[in-house]
Amino acid sequence: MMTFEVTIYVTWKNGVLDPQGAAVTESLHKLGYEGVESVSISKMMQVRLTAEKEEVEAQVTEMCEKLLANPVIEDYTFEIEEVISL
Amino acid sequence: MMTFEVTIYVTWKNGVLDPQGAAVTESLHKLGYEGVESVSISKMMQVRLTAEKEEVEAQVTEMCEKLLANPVIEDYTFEIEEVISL
Amino acid sequence: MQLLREPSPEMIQEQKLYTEMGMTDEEFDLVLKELGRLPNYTELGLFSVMWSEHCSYKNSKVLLKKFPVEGERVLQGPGEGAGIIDIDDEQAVVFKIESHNHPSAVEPYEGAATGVGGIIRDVFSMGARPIALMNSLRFGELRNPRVKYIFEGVVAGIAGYGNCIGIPTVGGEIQFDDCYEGNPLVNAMCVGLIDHKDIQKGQAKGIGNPVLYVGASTGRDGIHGATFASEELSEDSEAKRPAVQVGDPFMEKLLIEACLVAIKHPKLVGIQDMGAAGLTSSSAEMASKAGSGITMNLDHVPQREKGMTPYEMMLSESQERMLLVVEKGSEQEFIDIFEHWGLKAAIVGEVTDDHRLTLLHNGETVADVPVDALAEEAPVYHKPSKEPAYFKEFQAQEYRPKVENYSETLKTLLQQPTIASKEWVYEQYDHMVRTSTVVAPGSDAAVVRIRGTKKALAMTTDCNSRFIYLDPYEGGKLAVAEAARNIVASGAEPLGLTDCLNYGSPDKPEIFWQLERSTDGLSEACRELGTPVVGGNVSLYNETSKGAIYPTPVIGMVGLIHDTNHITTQAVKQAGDLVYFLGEVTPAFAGTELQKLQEGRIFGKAPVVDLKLEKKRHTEILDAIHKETTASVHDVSEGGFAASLTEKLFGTGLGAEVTLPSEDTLAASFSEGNANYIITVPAEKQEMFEEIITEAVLIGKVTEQPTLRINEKSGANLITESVASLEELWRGAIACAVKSKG
Amino acid sequence: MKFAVIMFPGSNCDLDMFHAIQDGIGEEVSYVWHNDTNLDEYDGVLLPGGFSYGDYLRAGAIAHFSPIMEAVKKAAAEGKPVLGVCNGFQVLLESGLLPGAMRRNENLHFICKNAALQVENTETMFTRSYAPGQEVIIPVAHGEGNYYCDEKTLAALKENNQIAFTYKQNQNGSVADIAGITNEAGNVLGMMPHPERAMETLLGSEDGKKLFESIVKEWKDKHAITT
Ligand SMILES: Nc1ncnc2c1ncn2[C@@H]1O[C@H](COP(=O)(O)OP(=O)(O)O)[C@@H](O)[C@H]1O
Ligand SMILES: [Mg+2]
Repeated sequence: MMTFEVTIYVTWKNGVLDPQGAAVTESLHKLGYEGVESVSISKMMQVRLTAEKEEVEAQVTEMCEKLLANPVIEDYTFEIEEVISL
Repeated sequence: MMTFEVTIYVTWKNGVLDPQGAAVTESLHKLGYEGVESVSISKMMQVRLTAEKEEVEAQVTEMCEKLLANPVIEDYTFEIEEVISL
Repeated sequence: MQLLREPSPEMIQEQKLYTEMGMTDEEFDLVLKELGRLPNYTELGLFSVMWSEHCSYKNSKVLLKKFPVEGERVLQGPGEGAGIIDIDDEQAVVFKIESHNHPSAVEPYEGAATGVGGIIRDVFSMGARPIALMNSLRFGELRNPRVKYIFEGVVAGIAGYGNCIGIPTVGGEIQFDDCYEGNPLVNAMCVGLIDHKDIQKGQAKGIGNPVLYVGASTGRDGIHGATFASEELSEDSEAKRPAVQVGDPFMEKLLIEACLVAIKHPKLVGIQDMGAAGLTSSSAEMASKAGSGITMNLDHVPQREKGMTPYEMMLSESQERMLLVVEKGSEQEFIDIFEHWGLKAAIVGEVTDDHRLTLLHNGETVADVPVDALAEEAPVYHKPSKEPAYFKEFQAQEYRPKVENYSETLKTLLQQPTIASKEWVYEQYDHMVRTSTVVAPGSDAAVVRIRGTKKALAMTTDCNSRFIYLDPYEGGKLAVAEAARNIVASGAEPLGLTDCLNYGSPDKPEIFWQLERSTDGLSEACRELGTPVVGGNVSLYNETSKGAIYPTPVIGMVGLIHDTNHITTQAVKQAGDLVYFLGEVTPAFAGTELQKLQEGRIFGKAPVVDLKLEKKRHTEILDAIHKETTASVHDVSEGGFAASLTEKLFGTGLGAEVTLPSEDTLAASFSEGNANYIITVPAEKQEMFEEIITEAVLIGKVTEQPTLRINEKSGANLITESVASLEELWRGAIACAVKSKG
Repeated sequence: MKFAVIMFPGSNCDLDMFHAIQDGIGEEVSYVWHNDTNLDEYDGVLLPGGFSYGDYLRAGAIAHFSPIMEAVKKAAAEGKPVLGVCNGFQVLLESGLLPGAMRRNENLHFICKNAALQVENTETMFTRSYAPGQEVIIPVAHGEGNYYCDEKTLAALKENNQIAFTYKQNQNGSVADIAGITNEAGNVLGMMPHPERAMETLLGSEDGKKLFESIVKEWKDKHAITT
């Protein structure tokens, strides 16, 4: 068993309008940042977990599919890092 | 003027309560992922903007301070990438 | 570890480190006397928060003593989490208002949200089911981008917490004025319902009884929040990160449900929320009130972060926590109740007979102080008071605005954010959940029915701080009178009130004078109108480098409606109804919206309230309502008669044609501050109504055609406007101001 | 007819739903805690509004793993009426009992007000007491009611007559003004507006009553035939 630090990015699926991104773009324009073309706001999750090395990836994929992302509107990607304990 | 793709990460300052992370951790435990020690959920923003190269960094910092993050409870970091138009 | 990080008692004394915690030399000497030795760092922390203005009321106690706190129906006056007033049938209403001004200035969303969370805990810790939320807000002018940011954040925060927890936010009030620019006011009020037999007290009785900690775990957030609330806002307030907490309304929802179950358990001895000064104030106060002591082992306190020191744990203001004392042997039964709701409960200590708060950590005694010294023996100050120069000047000034175009003036007034529709705000509040909100935001007082009875409660928050600034005494009277007018207009008998005293720094004699004079006015009005003060809150040091806010004693008043058939709203009901004016037309323009508009500032002599007349009006209006002779009642407030009459038409699809009741057209249209009402009466009730309110003057009719027509006394037409176009201006003003650039 | 009102941690319209049934239409009703696993004794299942699990992550996402949800799915499969209002609708979407997903309202604000709805389909067991094309006033109160589905799904919803209610004025950005949809079989309805808040004229509208009456009527008709 080892400990991992997993970073999961949950982003909007192509074609799904992100209302928050749209609103933030507008606010930035109002503040005078006219160079801003678009803003898309998504979630970043940092998960610390202990598991067998061979199983981490499968486990994280499963968590994403089941709970962390909604496949109707969201995509996900992740990075796994091993935590070296001292 | 050039176009940039900026990725901004807005995370909770140390010690600030993250009830969302706590709720998700507990839910993952209930789903049987007992190896999960902690989950912290933060925001990732992808901003596409056109600006003078020398000014991007200052502009993004300003946007973060003014609108995208609240320095009282949040920290932010960002990465800037140039968009090479074809 | 912790010894390395914390200064020794000797260092504290030599380097006067207590001043960094907001303590004076004299106060430190008092601590020495109480303890008979030097305090360690943790002990000093306990004293500094408990003796802060926020917890000890050291600067305001002398003023609060003046309030009438008793009445036939009062079951619990000031001194507990919230006041309680009897509403018959073994039921009672529980309510309190509290400020969260300074946190909201630096983190508007969480500041406002946790303010709501805190006041809800005060109410359910009394054993009551919270049934409604109200608020009172003050901001700078909406043209300033920082103000907009704070305004939007505060509203979203109030909505975010209240909506999630499922308590309807049924009303409130908002005013905009430059003096609040850097120091907004966020006062939240909660109203609850209780059966007499369930009333709880925050007491730690019964030697050997266990002390239970329930709810969220303790983190390093909000340390010194109480002292933060008792200081002026400065540039580096924003750097004080830990003073702002993040709320978890979901946790609080579970906490309410679990606590309301626990409260029915016969073995519950006492319960109190952990508000300002967290574990310190809840434990010290519970012990002090019961004449007992408490020993706590801090190792058992649920902790969110590693390596927390006793100082940090005791001063943390993490939200959503409660302290319970239960009968020995029953602890598991309580733990089970909380576990059912997914909450943790931990036994952290026990009740002792030594009148001391003793804290253990890692096997050592880290604090040992007398509870009464913390809770009751805080120093009390009577600060010097001095009449400010402006007051004398104002008393001598006569002011009369010039109005050429009445229609244009009316339109401009309707678009002032203070008068304009607050729909943009209250649409964000779930004001309907619990399906008992009969009168939603938008009328004079909100009305919530009591399911299973014919009764309903009316509630309002009010304070026109401009009048209080001009003349704290008269303005103070007016604040109470105005709240009562709103309650009465909704068909309710005023029961009592809670107040939140928001002022600048009491260290300035001119500000202390404002406090003194206005609390005199408030007290006088409470006495005359029969509305005792059953609780409240004080927020001082509301200042920035630009100066103090207007003195703003917000009144939260509750009234009882015996029969839901008597619920009355401000909106006109049907064409053909008669329009009556009740009141006096006297030119009173100092402190009006019109003065602010024309002069850019307010000055002059404030209107004077005749409390005897005020009371008489209340009785008559209630009589007329109870005899079912009225269709709508509205008091004349900001914007004067013209604006108030127009408001009565909005949303109804109807119009009105009236003739002003006085030759002084200007005063009849726009003066403010008098005990004036506009009442509509169905034609067939005319005779009955006129018998009850003999002074009411018939001034016109509600019309099918949606047009507002106001004629001068001479008969000449003064204003003719389509109601729809006025309504559009009024409805859109705030959204428009928020969206506009800059 | 006997209804179950499911309570998740954080549900807050459970009380309103309960009274809508008990006082509004005078049928039997009980609360069922999310940790329970059996709904066999009930004829209809109601998922109330609120903020289950604080709406953390996504509204309804965590609640759909509650033990009771298996029983809800079973009830749905057996053809019992299952109604999810507001957060209940979000739970039904997350659990896959209804197609699509919710996003935050277009203006990012929570919206609470009376809304005019169009009854699009009066053939369902939830809407049969309404007149075809009837306009009704039912309050909305949500921050995440911006319904989304892809074009294919939308076409299928239309094709199968699954759109039960639409907004007369779009409140939140929802695709095709959708306020409420049913499953293909027609016995699961999810809607953002709150019919349980529209049961009494004292509170402004009783247009929600017919929805609950429809359910009971359908059940009584069926019951009369089978027994
Ligand atoms: N302005 C006031 N008017 C009347 N009572 C007040 C006022 N301010 C505070 N009180 C009363 O003093 C007591 C202590 O208040 P507070 O410290 O806010 O209590 P807590 O924080 O425990 O809720 C309460 O009973 C409160 O009602
Ligand atoms: Mg309190």
